[in-house]
Formats: sequence, structure tokens, C-alpha cells
Amino acid sequence: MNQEQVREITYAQAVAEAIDEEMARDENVVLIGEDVGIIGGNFKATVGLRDKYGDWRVKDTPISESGIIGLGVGMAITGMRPVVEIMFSDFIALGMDQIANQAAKIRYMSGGQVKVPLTIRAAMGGGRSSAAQHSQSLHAWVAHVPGLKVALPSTAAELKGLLKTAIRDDNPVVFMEHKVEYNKKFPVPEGEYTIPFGKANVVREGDRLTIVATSNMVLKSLEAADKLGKEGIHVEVIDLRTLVPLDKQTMIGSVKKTGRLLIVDEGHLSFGAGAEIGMGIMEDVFYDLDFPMMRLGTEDCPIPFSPALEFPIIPDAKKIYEKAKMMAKR
Amino acid sequence: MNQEQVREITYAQAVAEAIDEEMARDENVVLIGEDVGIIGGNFKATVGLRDKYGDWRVKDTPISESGIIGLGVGMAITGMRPVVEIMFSDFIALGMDQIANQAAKIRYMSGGQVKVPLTIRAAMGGGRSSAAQHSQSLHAWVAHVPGLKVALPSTAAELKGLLKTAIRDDNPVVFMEHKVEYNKKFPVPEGEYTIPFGKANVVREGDRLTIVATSNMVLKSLEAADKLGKEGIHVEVIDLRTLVPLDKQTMIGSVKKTGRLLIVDEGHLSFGAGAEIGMGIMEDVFYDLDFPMMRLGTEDCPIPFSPALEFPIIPDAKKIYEKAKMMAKR
Amino acid sequence: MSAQKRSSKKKGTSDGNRYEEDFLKNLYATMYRIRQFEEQVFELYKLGLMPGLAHSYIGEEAVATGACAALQDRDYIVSTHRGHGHLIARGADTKKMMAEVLGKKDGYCKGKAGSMHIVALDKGILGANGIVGGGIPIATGAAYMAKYKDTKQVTVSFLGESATNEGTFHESLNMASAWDLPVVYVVENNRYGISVALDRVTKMQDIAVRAQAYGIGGVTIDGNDVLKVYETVKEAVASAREGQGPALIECKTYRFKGHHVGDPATQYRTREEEAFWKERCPLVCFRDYLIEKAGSDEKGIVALENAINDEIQEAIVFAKNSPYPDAVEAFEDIYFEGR
Amino acid sequence: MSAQKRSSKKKGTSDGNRYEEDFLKNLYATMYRIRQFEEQVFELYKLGLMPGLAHSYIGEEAVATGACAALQDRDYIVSTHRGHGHLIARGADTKKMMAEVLGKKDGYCKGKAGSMHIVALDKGILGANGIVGGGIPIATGAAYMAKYKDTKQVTVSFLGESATNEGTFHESLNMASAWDLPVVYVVENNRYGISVALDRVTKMQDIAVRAQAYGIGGVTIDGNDVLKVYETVKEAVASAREGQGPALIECKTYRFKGHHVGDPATQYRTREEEAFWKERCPLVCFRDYLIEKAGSDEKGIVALENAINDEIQEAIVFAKNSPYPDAVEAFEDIYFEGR
Ligand SMILES: Cc1ncc(C[n+]2csc(CCOP(=O)(O)OP(=O)(O)O)c2C)c(N)n1
Ligand SMILES: Cc1ncc(C[n+]2csc(CCOP(=O)(O)OP(=O)(O)O)c2C)c(N)n1
Ligand SMILES: [Mg+2]
Ligand SMILES: [Mg+2]
Repeated sequence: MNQEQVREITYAQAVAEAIDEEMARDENVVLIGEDVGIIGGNFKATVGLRDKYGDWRVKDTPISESGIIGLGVGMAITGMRPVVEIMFSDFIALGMDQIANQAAKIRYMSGGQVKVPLTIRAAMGGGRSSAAQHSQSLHAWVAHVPGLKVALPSTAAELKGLLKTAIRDDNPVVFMEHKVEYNKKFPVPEGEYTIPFGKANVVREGDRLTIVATSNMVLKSLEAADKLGKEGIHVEVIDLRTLVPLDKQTMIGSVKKTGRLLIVDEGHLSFGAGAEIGMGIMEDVFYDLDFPMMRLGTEDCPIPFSPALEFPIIPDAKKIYEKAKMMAKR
Repeated sequence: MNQEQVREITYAQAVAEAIDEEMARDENVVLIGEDVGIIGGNFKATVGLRDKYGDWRVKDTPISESGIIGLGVGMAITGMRPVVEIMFSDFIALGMDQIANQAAKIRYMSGGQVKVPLTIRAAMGGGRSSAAQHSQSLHAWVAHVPGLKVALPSTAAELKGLLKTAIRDDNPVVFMEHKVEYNKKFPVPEGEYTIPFGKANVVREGDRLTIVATSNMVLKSLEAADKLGKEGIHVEVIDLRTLVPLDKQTMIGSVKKTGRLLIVDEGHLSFGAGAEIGMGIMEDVFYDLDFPMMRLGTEDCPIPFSPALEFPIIPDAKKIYEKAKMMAKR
Repeated sequence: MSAQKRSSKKKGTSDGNRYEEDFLKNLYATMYRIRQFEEQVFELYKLGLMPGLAHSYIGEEAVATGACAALQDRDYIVSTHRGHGHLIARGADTKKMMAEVLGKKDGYCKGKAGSMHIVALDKGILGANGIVGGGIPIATGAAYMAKYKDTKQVTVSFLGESATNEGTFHESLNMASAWDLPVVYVVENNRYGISVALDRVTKMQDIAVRAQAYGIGGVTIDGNDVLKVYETVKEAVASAREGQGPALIECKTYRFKGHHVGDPATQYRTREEEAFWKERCPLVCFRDYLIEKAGSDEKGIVALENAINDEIQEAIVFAKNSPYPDAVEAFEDIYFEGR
Repeated sequence: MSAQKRSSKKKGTSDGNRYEEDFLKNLYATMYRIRQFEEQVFELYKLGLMPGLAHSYIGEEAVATGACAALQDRDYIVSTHRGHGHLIARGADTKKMMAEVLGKKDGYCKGKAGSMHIVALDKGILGANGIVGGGIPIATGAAYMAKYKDTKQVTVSFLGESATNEGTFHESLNMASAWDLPVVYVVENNRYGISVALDRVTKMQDIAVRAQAYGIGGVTIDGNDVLKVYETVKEAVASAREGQGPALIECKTYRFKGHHVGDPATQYRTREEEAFWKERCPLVCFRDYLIEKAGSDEKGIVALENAINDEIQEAIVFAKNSPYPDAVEAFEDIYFEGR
């Protein structure tokens, strides 16, 4: 990415820009979802697209998650590149059959006759007092289903490049946007660029500990790493970008260097994506580990409404800092 | 369990017996599901119950997975103890909202006002040429949702005791029965007994390696362990019984003794339950490990129909034997 | 079985019936309490005192009020994301509600629920629900229980018109009708699901038509006429209680505010439409009716209103004074451990 | 808009129309091909040569045959778990189908699909589906594509009567009707979903009634009358192609065998009911019609039948001779890698 550009846009604007560019490029790209049209999305991430592309390409749908994902599957296997928005990622629970049993498997079941270039965008994560049914980070579910790809962009620049890749990918991609990021501004390069799937991003180099993080936890990890850096503890931070495909090589290289691995992912800790990140490279790094691999994740309780309860259960820079410091000590 | 009893019944009969005993004991127990009544279930696991308890207690439902799980939630929070059958566990995908967003969370969201004594039974697993949409093992999804308990019985005796515990539990339990077991006979004790959740079962003792397995993989692991035993390699086999609650202590104790851990679970390998089993005890056993923890699971591809493709991708006794032997060598 | 449509009256009130003044005043008090509660929630939001969001029931008070007035104490209701009105109409304690909305320890759910998930089991309130359509099968399950145990309880399931496009609506109504379950589905047709007008995503504009697919009674009524709602729901509830199965009642109404407290509602509907409905404000209309037709004196009504204003102010004080829950409480109530 | 019901005729055939003999014979050939294919699948199952299970279409041949005859080459169909008949009627190669059913390398899907998931994109067959109701929104999406691109293609979505109780049915029909999508839903009402008779789980026995909820055309017809199916679907397809939106066509029919090849179907239905329907066998009736009304000579028909018998035998030989796929092929076709 061109470092000279200092243009700043929000994460939400990056969504709209990525979709806009892809729609301009390919008339097969359409956007459907609840409230994506007239008001430009519940999170204002698709503002302006309906005005530009019209009602049939930017379609406000009924509240029918299963139906609209299935609609996307049908469009995708007949030559289009639909982008389906599921307002809150918690609602993928209503469409899991179409995601996991249909979108993910139709190509395989057909023996390769069809392809499913479908992007499912959804807003994940806690931190906005949205309570138990609007705050989850359920990417572990979809990452467990062969046939799907899963992306978790951390910043607006990452989002834009990864979303364009998702839309151009000929496979179903579940694209998890973090809801606390939408209104934040980030430097984003001008012009066209894509970011390939399956290439983790080393966002900070270090030698004492590797932190592998996803989505918003990348930013929190960087905060923690900055603080540790000031104390002379240099921590490497890796933004995983995609869970599927999973870039094991970058992680393995880093852990071989640092000997220590902390995984930070916002999904519930137990049976979460972090477990795979660790076990997935276990055999490769076992003899290089100076310390047990450790994880941070959202505690194993439904997400409570009250901020007094919610913030303590989600990993933050302080918790990451403390855990990392404990691990990095010699 | 009483070892003198040699009565043999099938895994399917054990289901019916457990439900029958619980229905006789508590009129709040009802069974609902597709085809559970007149024909006694697609897998013949509820034969005879409708004749005994009538149409309102053993209810054949329409094909509405989301609706019937929701029906169960409504009954459970108003004082009943419904058992909902979801014919193939793949179909939980159609009811994930009611499972994960409703059943799992209502107690918590209510601040403890309600309880949800709901049992959701479903048939998991491959091995019957049922192809991609009827062969999955999706327990990792539900294990990732706080508020649910998750049980995976290995044998008919295990099933009976665990199912009775599930029905008596005041929390939602997802109970995964393995479809290749239904027609197999197993010794099952006469009379009433229950098996507590969260207590793993050491089904074979050994010193060279610990195998932690779930469901049908327990039986395959035992087969492998028998063969290894004949070669003088004594492998400990642990039947995990429940993923939630997870009995870490038994695993930790065993791995501290053997220094090696092989996890065998039929879910897809990546982002599967096996990852948590390993990472969940990582910190506790790290310094005792002589070898990297390893996993076997179903390969990361949708389950193919042809037996020529299906059997090679699911762990079997031979693969377990080979992996275990490789790991156990000094 | 076909949808009946009530000719819309300027001052949406029925007057074919005679009721005790107390009964009528109670209806008004409930509507006024809901209005006042919601106005104050909005104030708290604007002051930044409320975490998250809330969905205002202002403009729709007659639906919850009329429907809940038709229920017995042992009956159940299942609510939605827009649940404050249902809860208040069902007799929930405004103190505990307000504390919950602010995420405080003394809230109905100890701060775990917030606006969208309040349960008040002692009042037969099985829960608001953040998942559109999520409560419909749950309500139907409660009705299955009542039928199975022959308790003669009826469940009212509130839902928005847009929720009728979720699969759970269809699956639930099919079961309820096949098995004659004692449940009444009360659809609040305020024309919008967030920003999406019903006619953009659904061909038939009267949701009551959908009842025909299940062979159950379905009527479309003026949802701003509290007596009409009361009478219609009462009849359906009585029929359900007697074992005649479910019904669908569509109440045409309007939300005066945006979808939630943060939505200005400027892009997707017209000011004319808003004005049309504000003319039909259920509170103003019924207040006029009380005075003009039912012989109530305005002083008495003002006194009632003042008392309710005080009550809501007390609720705010109560909620503000209530402490936030301790962080460790996040780990309580996940599983039921006792017996 | 209300459901029309066709008075049931003993020899379920229409005769109000005149068709070319070739056309009629082709219809018969298709029905006979389906029947023969299914009989042989059953034999293979009994011999233990077929992995897994298959759902026999015997008794329902007129539905697929009549419906697919009404389509153009570029149109699409979406099928179900009981899909063999739809595929054959749509012109799928019985060799490749049989090889797929046996899990062989030369099957349509290289052995990955089996009976329940066959796709034949070259024939516009977007896929059978093992999830009841799973194909309905997919068919609707194909129709969205056609509308968006103005390709004038129509999609026929086959589904069982029990599938209409899945939420996807409701969600799909709502969207298709709201947006006038070119899709025709053909419901095969064989009265049972596995063992569950429709009247035990649904109040209205005519599924066509459900069309009213969406404001679209819905008719109930004799699904064993291939010409009636053809004519009805043809009209609906033409209307959909012209942009008039979707329709629901309910075909009353019956499966002669159990739910799948392993189900004796003894517990949940009566021998009388079976006999009643066997009397109305779509093949026998249409064969009689050809000879008695359309002037075909029996010798010609027998020759046709023999040719089809041979074709199916060849398909069996082809399938048996085809090798099983290599184990490594399990890892192919998961993702599309090329461009
Ligand atoms: C399953 C699900 N999908 C989407 C949403 C987001 N959402 C919340 S309220 C709402 C609109 C609901 O409309 P309606 O049912 O008409 O009720 P109203 O808000 O008008 O009272 C939507 C789309 C949700 N909460 N749950
Ligand atoms: C979602 C889902 N639920 C349940 C099943 C199991 N199942 C397979 S076919 C079937 C009956 C379908 O009945 P219907 O739609 O009437 O079609 P028919 O079999 O009569 O042709 C059922 C319950 C399934 N495959 N998918
Ligand atoms: Mg609405
Ligand atoms: Mg059927």
C-alpha cells in the first residue's frame, strides 16, 4: 500500500467504497440485505449505493435471513456475484443452513460444476451495549465449515482490500466487520487495491512474544504492544486477516523466532477460533516454544447488556498487556 | 455400573428406554420431533413411546426445525421438560437461532428468572453414505455457545445414563447421538442409573499415550488401543462424554502421566472441538508434554457420498493406531 | 375467515360499548404510563445516560394496552425488541424496568437484559426478544404447554408486521393452527421494519390475509383504538381459552419516533404521513373520548397524569440510584445449578 | 386467487386438448423412463449395490414430466431429495445419474453427490437438495438473477407438501411475490412427509391456499394427469416469463413406495389408500389414453418401452463398470481455484 497517501475515511466508508468499485467494475455484483438501500445500512456502511445503482442492484429485503442468503446462493450459482448483508452477525444463526449446508457445499456436491461467488457481510463484536443477541463474534462456526472462506478485517484499509478480494473470489466468503470500528477513521490509500486472502500481516515486529490477533483485537493488541515496547519488551503482532485460508507459515515463522504465542480473538474463549490458531501450528512450533501457548477471548458467558458487565468480559488492551507481559518475562 | 448385568440392547433402544423412564417419572417430559411418533423415529430410537404416552406427549411435528426447537424453548420456560428430536444433526443449522440465541441465553438475559430444561437430540456422524448434508458432526458449534451443555455418548450404556441426566438437567442440552451406533447392541445395566455430566470416563488405562475421544471415536480408539496393547504399547483412552462441561482434570491427570496426547473427534479438524480439548489444557500440561499434542478429525472437506471417498476422510481405528504408534515411540 | 377491515375513523375510538369509568381510566392510565416512560427513556438517551439503544413504543400504546387488558393474571405474553409498552401494559414495575434500561443492578434482569430482553416472570412476561420473529415459536410453545396441561392459560405473542416475513412466523402459525393451540398473535403493523416499508417487500398490505394460509381467524383493526383492540383480543383470547385455537389480529398503527432512539426517521417516510398519524394519536383520541363520551372530568385525568409523571420520575431516581452490577455478576445465571 | 380444485377423474387425464402424437408419446416415454429408472434403483438397493438410500419417485411421474415439458431449454429447475424424476424429465443422462447413485467416478458429480444432490448444469438443473425446503430460496435467487438481467428465464422449484412447512417456503414466496420474480413453485402433495400425514400437522389440506397469503395465483390440480400438469405449469411459466410474477401449483399425487428404498410404509398409511392411488397410476392411465383416445398403437408403445428398458440396462452396466473415485478426489472441488 502506498504510504504517501494520508486520506482518512471511516471503516463504514471503506465498505461502501469497496462495494462501489466492484459494482462499477462488474454488473454481476449486487447488494441485498435488510435496510442496505434507502438508509444505506444500519451501520451506514452502504450509503449512496442505491442512489447510484438503483433499487434492483441495491435491494432492501424483507427480514428473512435464511431467505436472503438462499437468494444469494441462487444468484451466485447462476452467474452473479451477490453481496448479502446480515445486519448483525448474530443473525447468521437464522441462515446457517443456507450458509453451511448450501453455499459451502453446493460446489463440492456438484463435483465442481458450479461455483458460488457469494459474499456474506455481517457486523460482529461487542462493546456497544447491544446485549446477548447483538454482540457475538461467531466466526468460529463458519470457519469450521469446509467450503467457506472467512475474513476479519481490522482497519478500514484492510477492510477495503479484503472486501474487494472477497467479492472477486469465486467461493462463498463470510466477511465479518467489527461494529465498533464503523465510525472510526483510518488512513486508506487512494485508488484500487486488493489484499490477498491467506496472507497474514505482521503489523509490528518483535522478538519476545508473538501475538496473533483478529479483527478489532489487532488494534487492541497493538495498543498493548506499544506500551510493552516502551518498557523494552518487543512483541510481534500479527493480523491474521483471514481464518480460512489460514496463513500458518507466517505464524510459525514468528513463533519460531519468539518462542511464545498469545492468541487474541473476540469469540468466546471455549471452542473458539483461538483454539485452532494454537493447535493448528502446534506440531510445527512445539520444540521452539519456551512457554505454553495462551489465549485471550471473550469469557464464556452470554454478552451482558450493562457496560459494567460487558467490558470486563471482552479482551482489551490492558488485559492483553498484562497477559503478554506475564508471558514475555524470562 | 453393575458389571454383572449382561443384558444387551441397541443404542437406539437405550434412547427409548431412557426417555421412557423419564416420561414415567415426570409428566413434564414430552417428546416432539419429525416422525418420532407413529414410526418411532427415523432411526427407530423412540419406538413404542407414542403408543404408551399418546399423541400429545409424543408429538409428530411438521418439518419446521426452527419452529419445533422454539416450541421446546417455550415449553421449557413454562415448566415442562421437552425433548426435541432433530433428525440429523446437520439440521440444527436450521434452528441455530433458537438454540444459540434463545435457548442458550434466555436464562442469562432474564437475570436468572427462568430456566430452560430442554434436551435437543440429534443424530451426528458419517459412515452411512448419507453425503454432505446428512453426515456432519457439528458439536463444535454448540459447544462454543455459553449456556448450552453438550453431550456425546459413545455406547448404549453411556447413552442411557447421559440422556437421563440431560433430561433431568435444568439447562438446555444438545445431545448428539451417533447414527452408526443405533443398530449396534451393547451391554446395558438393568434398571435406573444416570451418568453425571462433566466426568470423563477412563475406558482403558495406559502409560505411553493419552487418547481423548468423543462419541463413536471412543470405540475406534479402543480398537486401536487393543491392537497397540498387543504390541506392548499401553495407551490410555478417555471417553470425554460431555464437551460442556469439560472435564479438564481427568485429561490433565492422564497427560501428566503419559506425556503425550492424541485427540480424536469426528468433527472437521479445523476449528473443531479437538482444538479446544488441546488448548483447553495446554497451560496445565505444557511442561509435562514429551511430544506435541496431536489431533485426528474428519478432513476439511464436505462429506462426500461415495464410500470410496467418505471412509478415507473420517478417522478410523487404523488411522488412530498409526498416529498413536508414531506418537508413542520413544 | 377473510380479513375484515374496519373503516378508519377520524378519532379512532369505538363507542358501541359501555364500560365502567374506572376500567376506561385504567386503560388511559396505562397508555399514558407507557408514553411517559418512553418520553423519559428518550430524554435519558439524549443525556447519554442510557447504554445502547431502545425502540420507542410512542404512538402504538393502544395495542399493548388493549391487548393486555384482555388477559387474565395467569396468562402469558411474549414481546419484541419494541417491548416497553407490552411490559408496562402487563403490569411490570416501571422502577425495575427503568433500572434495567440503564443497566443497573436493581433492574428486572440485574442489568443483563437492557431494553431488549426484559423478562418478568411474576407478571407472565416470558420475554422481550432482540431477534425479530424469535419469540413467535416460544409463545407457541407456551401455548403447547397450556394445552398439554389443560391450564386454560392463553399466550399473546406480539410481533411487528415485518416479523411476519421471518420463517418462524410461518412455522409457528402452522403448528398453532394444526393443533388448536391457545395463542393469539397480535401484529403491530406500523408499516416499517426499520426503514423498509412493507409494500417494498410484501405484496399484500394487510397482514391478516396471512391467517387464511393457516385456516385461522384473521382480522385487521384500527390499532390506535384501544377499545377496539381490547374487544377484538378479548374475543380471540376467549375462543383460544375454550380450545378453538389461535387467531391473528393485525393492529394498524404507527410509531411516532424513529426505529430506535437514535433514528431521525427522515429518509424513508414523509412528514405528511407522520402528521396523518399524529392526528390519530391513541392517547389524545382516547382522552377526548373519556371526557366527551364517557363523562370523565378533565381534572381527574390531569391528576392521574400527574401521578404517573411522578411515578416515572421516581422510577428514574430509583434507576439512577441503583448501582451498576459488580463485574463478577457477569458469571452468574449462565446455568441453573440448583434444583 | 382462491384455490381451484379439479374434480378427480377415475382415469386422471385431460382430453380437452389435441396434441401431436409425438409430443404425447414423448411425455409417456419420459414417465416410463422415470419409472424404469426407479424400479432398477430399487433392485440395486435390494442387491446391496447402492450405498446409502434413495427416495423413489414412482407414482409421481406425471408431475415432473408435465412440468418440465412446459419449460424452455434455458430455464432452470431446482429439485428435492426425491429428485430422480425431475432430473430425468429435464433430460438428464440416465447413465451419469445411475453412476452417481452408485457413487461412481463417471456420475454427474463424480460420486460426491449420490442420489440426493445431483446437479446437471448443462440441463439447467441447479441441484437436488437433501435439506427439505433448502432449494426454495435458491430457486428464487435464480429467478432474481433472471429478472435483474432480463434473461426471460423461468425457474421451476419442485417441493413436497411437507416442505411448505419450512420457513424458507414462506420467506421465498414472500420475496418472489413482492418483486414479481419469474419462478413457479410446483408442490408435489403426496400427503406424507416420511410418516407424517399432512392433516396431522397442518390444518388446510390444499397447499394452494397458501398462495393467498402472498397474493399470487395458487391452484390445486390432479398431479397424476400429465397433460393437466403440463397445461397448468405452461400457463404459469408463460405468465412468469412475461413478468407477471410467481405462481404456486399444487399437484395431488402419491408415492407408491415407502419414503425411501428402505421404508416399507406399513405403519402410517392404509392398504386401501395405496390401492386407491394405484388405480390412478399416471403411467397406466396415460398409456390407456394414448391408445384409446390419442390413437397410438400399442405395438409402437411396447417398442418404446423396450427401448427404454434397454437404455436403463445400459445405464446400469455403465454405472457398474465405472470405477469408484480415487480417495484423493475427496479433496478436489472444495474451492474454485481457477479464474
Ligand atoms: C432476526 C433479526 N433480523 C434483523 C433484526 C434487526 N431489526 C431489529 S428491529 C427490525 C425491524 C422490525 O420490524 P417490525 O417487525 O415491523 O417491528 P417494528 O420495529 O416496526 O416494531 C429489524 C430489521 C433483528 N433484530 N433480528
Ligand atoms: C431440513 C430437513 N428436515 C428433515 C429432513 C428429513 N426428511 C427428508 S425427506 C422428509 C419428508 C419430506 O416430505 P415432503 O416435503 O412432503 O416430500 P416427499 O418426501 O413427500 O416427496 C424429511 C422429513 C430433511 N432432509 N431436511
Ligand atoms: Mg413494523
Ligand atoms: Mg410429501
